[in-house]
Amino acid sequence: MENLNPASTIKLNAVGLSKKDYDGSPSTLCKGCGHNSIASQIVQIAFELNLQPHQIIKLSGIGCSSKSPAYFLGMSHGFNALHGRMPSVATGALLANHTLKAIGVSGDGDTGSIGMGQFKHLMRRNVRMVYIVENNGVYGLTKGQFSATAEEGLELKYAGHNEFPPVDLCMEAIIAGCGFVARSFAGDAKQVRELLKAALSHRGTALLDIISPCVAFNNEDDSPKSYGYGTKHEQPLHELGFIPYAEEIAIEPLQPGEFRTVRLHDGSLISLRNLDHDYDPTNKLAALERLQRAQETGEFITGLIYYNPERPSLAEVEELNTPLSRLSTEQLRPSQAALQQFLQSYR
Amino acid sequence: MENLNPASTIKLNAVGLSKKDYDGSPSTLCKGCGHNSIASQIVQIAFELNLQPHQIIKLSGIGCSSKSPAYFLGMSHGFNALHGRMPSVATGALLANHTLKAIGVSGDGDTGSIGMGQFKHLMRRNVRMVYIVENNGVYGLTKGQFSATAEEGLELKYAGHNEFPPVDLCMEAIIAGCGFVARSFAGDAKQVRELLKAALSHRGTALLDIISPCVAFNNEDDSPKSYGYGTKHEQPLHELGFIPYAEEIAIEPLQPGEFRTVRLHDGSLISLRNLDHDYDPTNKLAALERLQRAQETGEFITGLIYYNPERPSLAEVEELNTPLSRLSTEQLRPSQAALQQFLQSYR
Amino acid sequence: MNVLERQQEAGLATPTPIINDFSLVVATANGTGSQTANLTLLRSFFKLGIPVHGKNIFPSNIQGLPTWYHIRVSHEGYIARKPSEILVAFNPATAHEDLQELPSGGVCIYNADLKNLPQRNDITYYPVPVGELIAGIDVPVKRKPYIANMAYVGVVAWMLGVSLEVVEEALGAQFDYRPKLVESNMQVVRRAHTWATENLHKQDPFRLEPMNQTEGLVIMTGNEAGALGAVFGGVSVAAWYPITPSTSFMDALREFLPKLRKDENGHPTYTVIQAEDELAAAGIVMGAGWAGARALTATSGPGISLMAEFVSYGYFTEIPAVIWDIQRVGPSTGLPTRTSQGDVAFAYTLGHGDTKHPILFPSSIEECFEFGWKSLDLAEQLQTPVFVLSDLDLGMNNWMGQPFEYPNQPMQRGKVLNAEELEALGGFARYKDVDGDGIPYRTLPGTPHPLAAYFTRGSGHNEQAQYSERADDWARNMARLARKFETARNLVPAPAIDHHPSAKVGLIAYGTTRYAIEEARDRLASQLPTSFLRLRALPINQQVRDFVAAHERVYVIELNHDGQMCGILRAEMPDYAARIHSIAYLDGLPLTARWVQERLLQAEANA
Amino acid sequence: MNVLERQQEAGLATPTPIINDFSLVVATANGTGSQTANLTLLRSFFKLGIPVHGKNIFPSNIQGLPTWYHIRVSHEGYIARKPSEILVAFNPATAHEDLQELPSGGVCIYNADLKNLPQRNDITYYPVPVGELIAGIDVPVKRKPYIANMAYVGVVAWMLGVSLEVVEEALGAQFDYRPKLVESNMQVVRRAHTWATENLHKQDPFRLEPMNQTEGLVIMTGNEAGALGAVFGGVSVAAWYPITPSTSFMDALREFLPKLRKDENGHPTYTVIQAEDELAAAGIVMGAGWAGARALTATSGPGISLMAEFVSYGYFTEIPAVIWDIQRVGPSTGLPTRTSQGDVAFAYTLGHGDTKHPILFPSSIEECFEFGWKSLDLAEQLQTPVFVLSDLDLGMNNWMGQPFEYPNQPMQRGKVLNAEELEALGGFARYKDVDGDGIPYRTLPGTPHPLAAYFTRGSGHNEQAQYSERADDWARNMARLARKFETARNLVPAPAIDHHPSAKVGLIAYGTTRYAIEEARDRLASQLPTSFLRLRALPINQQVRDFVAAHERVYVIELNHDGQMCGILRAEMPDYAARIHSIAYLDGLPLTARWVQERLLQAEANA
Ligand SMILES: Cc1ncc(C[n+]2csc(CCOP(=O)(O)OP(=O)(O)O)c2C)c(N)n1
Ligand SMILES: Cc1ncc(C[n+]2csc(CCOP(=O)(O)OP(=O)(O)O)c2C)c(N)n1
Ligand code: SF4
Ligand code: SF4
Ligand SMILES: [Mg+2]
Ligand SMILES: [Mg+2]
Repeated sequence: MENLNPASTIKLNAVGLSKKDYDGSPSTLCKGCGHNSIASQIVQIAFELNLQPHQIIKLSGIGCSSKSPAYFLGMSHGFNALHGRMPSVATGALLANHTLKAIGVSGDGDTGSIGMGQFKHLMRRNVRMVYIVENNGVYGLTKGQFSATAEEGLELKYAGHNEFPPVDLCMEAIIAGCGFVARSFAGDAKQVRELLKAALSHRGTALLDIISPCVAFNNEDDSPKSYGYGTKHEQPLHELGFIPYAEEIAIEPLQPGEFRTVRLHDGSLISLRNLDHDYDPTNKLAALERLQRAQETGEFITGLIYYNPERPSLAEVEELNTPLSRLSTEQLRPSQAALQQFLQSYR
Repeated sequence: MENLNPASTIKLNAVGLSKKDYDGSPSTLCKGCGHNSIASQIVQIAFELNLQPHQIIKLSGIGCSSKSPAYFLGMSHGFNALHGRMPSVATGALLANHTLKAIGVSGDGDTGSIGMGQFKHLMRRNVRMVYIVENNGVYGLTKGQFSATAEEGLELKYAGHNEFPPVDLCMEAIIAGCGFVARSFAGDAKQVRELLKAALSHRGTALLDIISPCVAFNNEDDSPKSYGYGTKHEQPLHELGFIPYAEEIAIEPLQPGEFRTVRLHDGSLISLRNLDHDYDPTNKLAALERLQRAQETGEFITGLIYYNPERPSLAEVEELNTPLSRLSTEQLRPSQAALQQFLQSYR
Repeated sequence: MNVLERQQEAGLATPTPIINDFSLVVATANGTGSQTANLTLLRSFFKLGIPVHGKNIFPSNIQGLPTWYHIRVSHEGYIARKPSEILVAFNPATAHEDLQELPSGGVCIYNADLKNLPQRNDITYYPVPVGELIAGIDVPVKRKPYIANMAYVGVVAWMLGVSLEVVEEALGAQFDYRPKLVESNMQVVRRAHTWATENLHKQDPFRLEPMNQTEGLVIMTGNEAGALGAVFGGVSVAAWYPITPSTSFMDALREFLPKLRKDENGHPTYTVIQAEDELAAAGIVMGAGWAGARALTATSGPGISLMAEFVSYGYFTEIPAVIWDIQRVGPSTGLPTRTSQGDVAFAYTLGHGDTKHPILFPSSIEECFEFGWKSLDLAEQLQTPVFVLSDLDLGMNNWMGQPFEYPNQPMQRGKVLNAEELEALGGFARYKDVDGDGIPYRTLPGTPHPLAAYFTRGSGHNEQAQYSERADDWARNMARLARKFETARNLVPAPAIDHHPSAKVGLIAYGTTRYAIEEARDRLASQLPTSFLRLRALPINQQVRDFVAAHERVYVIELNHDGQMCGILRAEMPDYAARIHSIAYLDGLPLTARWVQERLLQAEANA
Repeated sequence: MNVLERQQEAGLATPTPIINDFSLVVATANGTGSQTANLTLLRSFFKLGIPVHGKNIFPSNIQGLPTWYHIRVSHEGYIARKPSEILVAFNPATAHEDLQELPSGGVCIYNADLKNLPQRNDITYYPVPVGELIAGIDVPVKRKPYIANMAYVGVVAWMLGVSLEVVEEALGAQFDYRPKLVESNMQVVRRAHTWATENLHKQDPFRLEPMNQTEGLVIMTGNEAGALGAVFGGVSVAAWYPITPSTSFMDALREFLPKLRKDENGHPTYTVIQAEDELAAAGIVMGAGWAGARALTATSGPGISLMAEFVSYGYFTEIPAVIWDIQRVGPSTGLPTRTSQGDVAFAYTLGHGDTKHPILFPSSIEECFEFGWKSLDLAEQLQTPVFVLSDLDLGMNNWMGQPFEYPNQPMQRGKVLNAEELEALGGFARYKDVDGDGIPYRTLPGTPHPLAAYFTRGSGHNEQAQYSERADDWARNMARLARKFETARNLVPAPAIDHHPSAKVGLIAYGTTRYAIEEARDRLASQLPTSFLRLRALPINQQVRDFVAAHERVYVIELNHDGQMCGILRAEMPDYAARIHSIAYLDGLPLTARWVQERLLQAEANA
């Protein structure tokens, strides 16, 4: 690898890679999209943790969020699967080689709508992987329809009025048996990094539900600051696909217990509350209660909400040893004698 | 209808029907299957509630449980859908005619495995229907594999050892927004009837998770009383499809707060605990907590676990008035003038 | 033939004017909102009475990737895709390549901010000093890049000789004539136009002159037309899951229904549900169709794959349903923003087991509207899922068309028995072929009669809809379903045939490929006269057989890789299969007349 | 020809003995456990050295619905389904109908508890006093109805002259020779046999005499054989969702793997996952194949429908995967416990867009085993999903076969580059056609080399696996995939051809229909000599074209309603399509030789 970085001044990590070595191809997401912020943090922590790119696989479903694996860790194998089906593909890949570290990126539509079933069953099997949901409450790539995580009663220019209660992916994960459930905000780089690092060392599935605002479509109709004057009558403009340039949102890291409201691109506000120092993430009921209360007060609690490393991962349950993908043909094909002997009982 | 019951001594209800009029075709399920008990209770309450058969639709997915709509209410339209897809079909049918009363019967595999996604989204939309899960922890119709609701660690003759935690459909329903969540036991005819009646009058989706033992496959390997001597070595017998005759299990109704263990066909025991008089089903967190504790102590709480009639049903949200299926062609096709006028803006 | 060729032909050094017969392409980046500017140009030309058509070649992202908008004007009325002689180069990322593709004699209007653009001496360059033109225009800074697009509108107007009044009118239509908006945009157009008049010298031959060819026509996208057709077809339950390029079909439906479909008391006579995925959308449509609604869904390839099991169910249980497949390039995710005819074979027999489904193939906005209501009639008449296969090109682009004809027949609800009829008949058998056409009678849930009920199941059933595993019941039922499909042959729209008396060669196509083919036929008229049969539906009827029989060689021209329709026709007409040849190609772009012409001549040369 | 015909022919009044050439059907209710009794009979005949085959016609429920078990013995070795001359009537629900279907001269062995059985004077009746025979046998009362089945075993043994030693040996095999079990069952058999000897007089002509035709053969179901083949093919990840009739394939796999596939330290070299549905099963297989496992799933029609999107993905991203479709009767839920060849056309081009997949068609347990390992080789060689289409008849019934041949070639892992090779090559391009066979090179995740990684996506990509919406990239890639499919033509198993020198008529079939066809060909040998090509795979190779070319008329005989393979062959051989005719039928039962014979003669009469 070193030859990639000739005796230069570039800072290299313990495995001899520079931060650039963890980049992916240039993002084709909108400027200012929260998803881009998350991708940067993944690059950052991979560098800091001295990860070997070839030991990592990146997986995703379909959506803007699901495109982002192409934009980080260019030296790792990537699998951009089908809409809502990342969990099954990840399960298969990690059965074939359970020694790989897997980073999965999905969206709220990809996970909460079409992917609900696979999401729940992945958690149930406790497949060892980091499962990131870049949660913006809309279908970005198909132009802003509500996803299942959109707040009830939300009014959006394109999508209209949302009549249904939001799916809380953290709650879903907890009752499905997930042992690492966290929520964060794409703009809180520090917290995202910390949670990513912790998630990578978890024994099973680690869910990171990261609020990641959509510049293009998650803009409230009645918000004074929404793009293009923001009256309903501007709809045509919007539909004709003008996406103004925006900066990625970056906030000062929240302190434990801190509450803060953050202004999104369109001027609308979201409320974040960091978990207290003394919050005990190992209590399942408490976690559910906390999430339930937050839902009622309309705020997002951030941090590690539930943690339980007890359950074995799927690979452990299946007693996998040598990665199946590395088995020799001798190990894969029993002997001729074995066949003859076996057939005896069928005569 | 009267002509079906010529001036006879047969007892007729307020709509002039005898209990027999609510029967379906003869069951092709195993003798003693819990599903049969539930079908009988549906017939019973339909008679008692003076339901008009033509105002009811019966729906199901695929499985032994899902076959049962054929075995009750023979004078009602029935829809035996695809495996795991009853929720979407019910949604469509009830959008077409929201004045129909819908009784859906599913299984734990049909709902908890392949059907998880549709189940969750049905609850979220709050489609008005009674959703019965005949829960036996196995796939009966495909010969006894574990379903997603099977207890962790369970050992069955055919299915082997279950390594995964059970899906608790009541919890799933509650956090998905369902406003009527109950659990019962097929053998407790009285409670099943009471819950069915209450469910039919609920404003939205009403979930009845009914433990309904499978005579054929849910028999524990190590249980002394399991069929055919019950040693692993008997497997061949079993695999060759011998299903001994069994009686449907019927127990004395549980009293409020009562705890009781019930012996299943194979001699294995399940623990039931009826909710206390003073249990408050309107508290979501309390309900989740109750279910969580029950899971930990390995008992099934029975009764109405969560109740919240606040949320409007899908039909209300969609502001449906005259059933769409009854609209006249005049109401369905705008006038020629309307077309011409509309096209003006496209010149 | 490019400009230079024309000049040589005309034996002229200085260009002879080329009037109302050229193509123009605007190259921008996605998300800059150039659509408004492009549609303003399109509408301006349309208002001049000149046959025009625009194709948007856009990327599968929201911001930043390259987009091309092609506008073709043709006094002869041709609207097939054609390489452009005029380039509006506003995307640095593609400017070089775009420029290379210009034919010599072409024109390049470019954003003056573009650095080191290659210089070609066989084309004309016109700069657009965007910066200075939008300086001081009063719009929020964020919207500057958007308004900037208006600058090229002004320069193009100058170059082609389009009056600003026409442009303003077109702009008005874009913004529902809301003065403030129109003005803020028009301001830039005017400035650019003035600047061009004062600083540029017209050196190119391209000009527009008013005609009267668009009198009374409407301009609309296929998805809008299809949705409008469904509105007049009485759609009452629509369920969908978003997917390009079908999304705008449902957007249109959701926009039109509230305007046109409230009952006397203002209650909606419809409902539109965004499902959690395509399996659910299909299930909702099945449930609704079963219960008596006029139900449809719209999707694209991946959605069709996910609906396979339900479509097999609908075929066998005989439930009316309409499925619009706005085709995009597959397999898999493929090219979600490119056009194709790649789902034909898959949709025709979608589902496991022996299944077959009627398919309608609209080729114009008129047919989108017509099939929009007709498909709902056919679904209820035949009691089966009916597909409408459109494509991205037709669905998402703007097309000229005659004002739509109001449905020329009363709404068909099919064989549905009500309580009175049941009483008179003394009951019914759900799957019995009473009339010999293979189509049975059904009842709707809620019908107040003790004999109305029946049990719908995807498993084997007899005529009474009872569960049956009997071999004879199964065979009888499948035979009836086959009979029903025969009935469908003459119920679905018949092919459109242009029979050339002396042609030895016949062409068969369907959908939007017709435009390139029609243009190619004209070009080949003397050299290679051809007859043309345009399939408007499957299954085929006798006319198709006769057409094939009447020609020595038949070419099936389609926009997919495997020649899917050709395979279907060969299988259905084995006796003529030897004369049926495939001309199939797919790269995501609509066919051009030139390509069709060349491929036909090649094929004939080898014949 | 039935017994009476035979007698007339022989001009005899008293029946001449019919030895080792008849069929026997046992009619019981599901859930009574008669399978043990039936397999005991089957094994007894097998042990006598007589060619034998059993078919279980069972219902889609667990207890109570009618079940028929057909056993055919044939000294000539024919094993196709054939109407039975001997009926064991143990199911009151069907006894009347079953009895009607007996040919005159037939035999009815009936449960003496059966009330008012119709009396026919052209058949022989033997009662079985079940009640008294099992009286006092020491088994739990619950198991009495089960043990009762052993009673007819005893009577059948008496009637056909099968010695009790043979029966006991067969029973032993059923119960892994566990004395207590064998004895409790044998007890009843013996009693019944003794009772029959003492109380019945043999009046029928049917008898069995030992032969040596089953020497060294194995007897097994197709699903067991296929699973065993997969075990020796190195399957390492298997994912599935239960569905009849594929379930027993996975059951066998889960039973065999622990016995045969532990590594030197006793660790499993495999994993089997029960997925939550077929979409997930397909996804798991895709992920596993991508990451370097030998992955397979087994399912049936409905599962194939649900896997459509993933199969389209696998085709386009080029991921190895094996999908066993144990076909049952569709469309929809259809007849889950009846056999069919109804998924052929659907599987061949499964998925939206232009897709095509290799399909293997096993017709015997030998081929199930062979294709079990070969399909895994082909999937990795071709880097694409490969289907194996078996059916319920082959998969769930017991068939005789030669002991399986050990794989005759080393395991094929396809074009996979490791770190050293990458270093030597200085990298690679995932979708580049280096060797001209259309098959690119791939790397596995975890390969320790900076240039090993690539990005797998279902969207448009170039040779470097980078995202691309370019028309040329798309067209080039699709052309390569087509080239790869051409390569597949000669990699998949070639057809088995029996060329009759003077035959004008050729027959084409695949899978289990071969047995009825082979018997029919023999019967027709003089009257209508035919050649026979048995497809073992799609896509077809040159041999198939040559075969069709060599015959005036070719009949494609298949067990589905729409003549699916016929359609495929017509589309692929348009020049010969006119001579390709369809003989297709499906009612859930395997074909009989008589039916094939009659249909062929009919067809030839009209030819
Ligand atoms: C089977 C299928 N249905 C629909 C689509 C269209 N589609 C692409 S992305 C998307 C939604 C993505 O939303 P989300 O997961 O929230 O990602 P985001 O774009 O918001 O980051 C949809 C519906 C598809 N690609 N596949
Ligand atoms: C798409 C599909 N996959 C698989 C099956 C096979 N199948 C039929 S029923 C069933 C499971 C039923 O289990 P459950 O819902 O618990 O019902 P039960 O029989 O236990 O009452 C399965 C897997 C099917 N019919 N369709
Ligand atoms: S549309 Fe929204 S989600 Fe998609 S890239 Fe743009 S900002 Fe991000
Ligand atoms: S198999 Fe089990 S679930 Fe099915 S009918 Fe029998 S007892 Fe009931
Ligand atoms: Mg989203
Ligand atoms: Mg079950």
